[in-house]
Amino acid sequence: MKQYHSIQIASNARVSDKAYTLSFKIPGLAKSADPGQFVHIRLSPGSNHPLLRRPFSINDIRGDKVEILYEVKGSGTELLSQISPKDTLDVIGPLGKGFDIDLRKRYHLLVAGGMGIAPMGFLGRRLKSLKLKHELLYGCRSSSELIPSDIKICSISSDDGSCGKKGLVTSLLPDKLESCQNPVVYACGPWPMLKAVARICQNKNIPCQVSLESFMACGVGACQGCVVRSSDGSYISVCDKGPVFDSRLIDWDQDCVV
Amino acid sequence: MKQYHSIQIASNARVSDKAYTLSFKIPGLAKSADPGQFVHIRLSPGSNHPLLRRPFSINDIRGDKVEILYEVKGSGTELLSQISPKDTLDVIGPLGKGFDIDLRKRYHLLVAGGMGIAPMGFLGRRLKSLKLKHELLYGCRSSSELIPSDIKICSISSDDGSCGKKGLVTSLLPDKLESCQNPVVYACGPWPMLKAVARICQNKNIPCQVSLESFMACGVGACQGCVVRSSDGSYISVCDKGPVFDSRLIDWDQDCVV
Amino acid sequence: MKKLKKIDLRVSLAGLKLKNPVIAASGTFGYGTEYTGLAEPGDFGAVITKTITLAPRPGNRPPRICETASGMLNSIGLANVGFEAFKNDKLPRLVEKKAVIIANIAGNTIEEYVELAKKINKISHIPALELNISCPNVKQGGIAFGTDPSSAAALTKAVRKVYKKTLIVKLSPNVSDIAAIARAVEKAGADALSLINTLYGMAVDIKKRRPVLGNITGGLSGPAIKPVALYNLYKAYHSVKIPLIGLGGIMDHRDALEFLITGAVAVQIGTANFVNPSAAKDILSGLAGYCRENNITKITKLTGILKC
Amino acid sequence: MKKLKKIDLRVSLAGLKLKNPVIAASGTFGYGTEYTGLAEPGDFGAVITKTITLAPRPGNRPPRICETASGMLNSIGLANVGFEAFKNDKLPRLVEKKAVIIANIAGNTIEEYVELAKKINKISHIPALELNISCPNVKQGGIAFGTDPSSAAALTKAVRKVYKKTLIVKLSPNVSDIAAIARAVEKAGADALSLINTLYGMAVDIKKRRPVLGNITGGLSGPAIKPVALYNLYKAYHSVKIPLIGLGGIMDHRDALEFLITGAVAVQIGTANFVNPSAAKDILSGLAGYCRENNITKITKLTGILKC
Ligand SMILES: Cc1cc2nc3c(=O)[nH]c(=O)nc-3n(C[C@H](O)[C@H](O)[C@H](O)COP(=O)(O)OP(=O)(O)OC[C@H]3O[C@@H](n4cnc5c(N)ncnc54)[C@H](O)[C@@H]3O)c2cc1C
Ligand SMILES: Cc1cc2nc3c(=O)[nH]c(=O)nc-3n(C[C@H](O)[C@H](O)[C@H](O)COP(=O)(O)OP(=O)(O)OC[C@H]3O[C@@H](n4cnc5c(N)ncnc54)[C@H](O)[C@@H]3O)c2cc1C
Ligand SMILES: Cc1cc2nc3c(=O)[nH]c(=O)nc-3n(C[C@H](O)[C@H](O)[C@H](O)COP(=O)(O)O)c2cc1C
Ligand SMILES: Cc1cc2nc3c(=O)[nH]c(=O)nc-3n(C[C@H](O)[C@H](O)[C@H](O)COP(=O)(O)O)c2cc1C
Ligand code: FES
Ligand code: FES
Repeated sequence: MKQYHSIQIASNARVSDKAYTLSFKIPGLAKSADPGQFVHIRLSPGSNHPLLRRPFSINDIRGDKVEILYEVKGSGTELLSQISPKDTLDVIGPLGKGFDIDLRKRYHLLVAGGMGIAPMGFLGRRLKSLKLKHELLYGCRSSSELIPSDIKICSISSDDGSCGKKGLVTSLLPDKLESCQNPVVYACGPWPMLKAVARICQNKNIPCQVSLESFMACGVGACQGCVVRSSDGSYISVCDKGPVFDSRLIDWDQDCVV
Repeated sequence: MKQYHSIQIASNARVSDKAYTLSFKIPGLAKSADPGQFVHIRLSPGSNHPLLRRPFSINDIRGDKVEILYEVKGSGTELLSQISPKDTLDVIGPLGKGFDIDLRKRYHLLVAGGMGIAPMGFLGRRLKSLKLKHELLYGCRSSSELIPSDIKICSISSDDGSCGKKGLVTSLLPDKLESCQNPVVYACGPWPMLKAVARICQNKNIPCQVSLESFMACGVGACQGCVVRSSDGSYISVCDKGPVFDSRLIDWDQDCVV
Repeated sequence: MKKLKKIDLRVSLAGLKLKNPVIAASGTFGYGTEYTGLAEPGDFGAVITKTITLAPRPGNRPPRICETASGMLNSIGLANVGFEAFKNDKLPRLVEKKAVIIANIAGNTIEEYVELAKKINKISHIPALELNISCPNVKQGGIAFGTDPSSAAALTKAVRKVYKKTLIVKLSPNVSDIAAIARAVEKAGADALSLINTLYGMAVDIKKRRPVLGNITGGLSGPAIKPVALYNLYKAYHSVKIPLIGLGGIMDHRDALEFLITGAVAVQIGTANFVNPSAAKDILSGLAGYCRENNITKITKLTGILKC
Repeated sequence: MKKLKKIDLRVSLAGLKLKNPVIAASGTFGYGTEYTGLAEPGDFGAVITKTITLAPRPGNRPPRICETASGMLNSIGLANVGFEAFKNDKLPRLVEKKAVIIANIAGNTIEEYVELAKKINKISHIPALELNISCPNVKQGGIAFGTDPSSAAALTKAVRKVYKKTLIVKLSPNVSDIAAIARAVEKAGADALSLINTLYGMAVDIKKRRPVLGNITGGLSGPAIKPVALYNLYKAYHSVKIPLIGLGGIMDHRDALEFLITGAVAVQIGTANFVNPSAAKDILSGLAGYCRENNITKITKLTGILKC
């Protein structure tokens, strides 16, 4: 990991109702990052508003450009959405432990809910380059929040039925898992969705990796601020031990942290 | 006085090395303001950075447009300099007690040091419309900081001699005062300059009004945060009892407040 | 469109009835008339006056204010016109505005507080008193009444004896154990508590190598102190039964909601008046909106609903 | 161009010699190796470890952090690996980095502090100890050691007896009279003081109507508390003679200068490490620049030059 000061923004464009992609050129970061890892961004270098960095998954790497996909949630992402190519950011990355791609698996199923699509672009591209069979199961609230993706989509669901099947993405999962051999699941999305995905996979004894969110301060494992409870009752820091975990490592009975 | 929310900026342009003029349309304010009064501006409505408003003299009124002239000093004015016509401000005004124009005086001498030029545009225009003879004595650090003015200039001085006479503007004052009849002096500028102007005028028994600066919170006389010591030893609030005072009212032996 | 339901914003502080829970904090709304054109006393549920002392006080040497990160320092030094001028010059103009007036007072000794409280007690237009107990107590060697439970209690008790209307005591956050002070003051007869006053603070001008404030140190207010204010409110709420008025860094209705939910019956707006004189109005409409969205018909239902 | 003069940045804390006055604050730089690639222990004059306790501590339930106006709340709850794992797993990796290591410790009782201090005293790689005295003293009924002068003194005295190297005591700002605590701790044998630790604070999620932190309350740090930190430093500086280490909200070299000028010999960087891991390096070059511009050849000349 490295800190990159004064990174010029290459582009910052709206891709759906509330989501934007932002890209910047950092050759060193582009070369060393793995799918599932994240960048920790200081949104207004030189000012302390907001004070803390914000973590974002790496959505894709294109050449020496790093791309993130983000949703406007609060004041920090609101500010980010207004940033223009003449502005600069301060970026730390790549951080955390990404997806652990098991080359022996025959079918790699990506399950994304809402902004959980963010790390999937990069993961899909990596699986493609490794020539591993993969598909995306993608759920969103409504078609207006659907974010275009390069990955081969096997099914889409939406809460309001405006695109794909009406309902939760997790309702599509059991059938999908039945229909394929020796699968592995990589999931990212809201806590309740991850919890459901983890339960389904654990019941079927299918390996499942989840990408978690948490409030973060340092992003490097120093402050112990971002912990979640693990299945053995101890606390593990999401920023350095994750954000991607084997789903069996997590205590799914705790309250969602964010 | 009134609070004007969401005021669209009409223009924000650089006029010298560090100074800018900013204008916005507020018909009500334009109509009711007097020279020497100020506006109290919330620089980022909706955010609390910076927290407090910043006071600026009204530099000029053109139709229903209000213009201020400001110098980048710290983080607030830095932010202001980057504001573009699509942004909005929250403006309170007109505030304070402006210059008290004595119609019986034959010669109205405006003395400005540095950014002290700010209220003079408006004062000059008012004197002109009142058909009162007036001239400007204008001192600056260097020609690069000289701000163009509509008022008839009688002399210019600069610290480095790059324009007008080398030296302080106050060195030009005694001769000027000798050469005119029944004058009144209106001064704005740094504390040491005002102190010198006040002393010269008081020695010659010439009426002198000074526009003072002070840190301000409320801007309306409620908090007592902006006081200076008056010649009778009591404290007077600059925002509502001033910012323009009869120079004899001020205790010139106190430290400069800002 | 559905007709907007009317939200009941009235609150009661130990018998003192207010039309809404947003109160102007002492020292930030002058004597109630300075903001004319920008904000009116009637915008608030009540207006608390600048701290009044027996004799007029010139206040501290300038500079008296300074901006800090999300906050401000002030060292006004209780500058005020003194009781007589307040009563004769300031009060009549405020009374005309028909707002609920709460007088805030301070003294150097218990005797001074008592004398002032007696005088305020006689003024029919003033239904409540707020004791500022955060100023140095000269007799006790410079330790403020507000930081020692037994001094705070003794002061409250003495004032309680002579003051017959609603008695509010305003607590300082510069203590280790706010609960102890709150309990002592409650037991001594306070009807309600306001918390918090400013935190001690300081700023240095590195060019001049001098304190920014003429008085060297001052009181910190504004958004920076909101977490500290909420902490103190939370602790007090779990220690006493009398109603609490929360303040410290409230800028908008979301901030106000944090205080109500934590246990405040009403809130005070201080620094926000400087930043946005229409803060009270904005907060009230924001509170009404929140109630509407959440099907809450009376604002009092929000007090202390924090789930822990 | 004139050749840049070399500025002497060395400082000494009661015999403990540091190559520069910028120290990593406890709890914000982990065990010294987590920032590898971003910041190195050697960037600092010294590195203070996360608070170590005798037994490992899991810490508080999440969420543990939350951003506030110009600050952050944390309720980590002294999560740490415990002394044994610290000594065996963490320390060796930190020692390799060749930085000055200061161990920060806490206990529930004086006995626990003493036992830990004895163990730390034996470790040759650790030349100094910082006592975190802001945790609850169970024996005294839940009152923190850091908020009562006599408890703070008793603790310091007991540790002083067994600890032979540089003993630093870290003070809490959650007190009315920091000078009394500072004097008590000095008299009890502390070599230096660090101030301040975090302020008590809280935040509420108005949607969930719950405290944001799993632990309900937490400690406030960051720029918001800088005025409070400077105030406490100023008071302590005029109360004791031992060297002071200032901290609380230092983000850049201008902040650091405020502390040095007010009376600090050295400063600690806490929250700033999260925001900008190169803060220490940036601050050091900023300090050197300031010295150069002001013809100051030794950084120690700045300490306490505040003109009041
Ligand atoms: C490893 C990781 C990867 C992430 N990847 C993405 C991504 O690719 N795209 C995306 O849109 N979002 C992502 N997030 C979430 C993103 O970090 C938050 O939405 C963002 O920080 C919100 O900032 P804000 O200032 O707009 O919101 P705020 O106004 O601060 O708060 C809104 C909400 O954002 C969350 N949040 C606030 N601060 C933090 C913080 N320091 N750390 C984590 N969460 C916080 C909280 O849930 C909070 O309630 C990721 C989070 C993590 C931990
Ligand atoms: C009545 C009045 C009229 C003024 N008119 C003008 C004008 O026409 N043009 C102009 O350029 N400047 C004017 N000023 C000064 C102007 O207000 C300050 O330069 C400005 O507030 C600096 O803000 P900042 O955030 O950039 O500086 P900061 O970084 O906050 O501080 C830089 C310096 O600005 C001054 N300052 C900061 N805050 C305040 C405050 N709330 N009130 C007063 N001074 C402050 C202090 O001297 C401070 O040292 C006027 C001031 C007053 C009181
Ligand atoms: C400029 C100023 C003057 C104040 N004067 C007084 C006062 O006279 N009496 C008092 O009890 N509190 C006084 N206060 C404290 C406020 O009433 C309030 O307790 C404090 O500012 C915290 O609230 P806030 O963050 O909303 O401002 C003053 C505060 C400020 C900023
Ligand atoms: C996440 C976090 C964890 C902390 N942990 C400790 C700790 O274990 N021991 C301690 O003495 N101080 C701890 N502190 C307090 C800091 O060392 C420091 O005193 C405080 O944060 C103020 O400095 P700052 O504003 O520069 O952060 C912690 C602070 C933070 C933000
Ligand atoms: S954010 Fe600091 S340990 Fe994870
Ligand atoms: S700024 Fe409040 S009285 Fe002048």
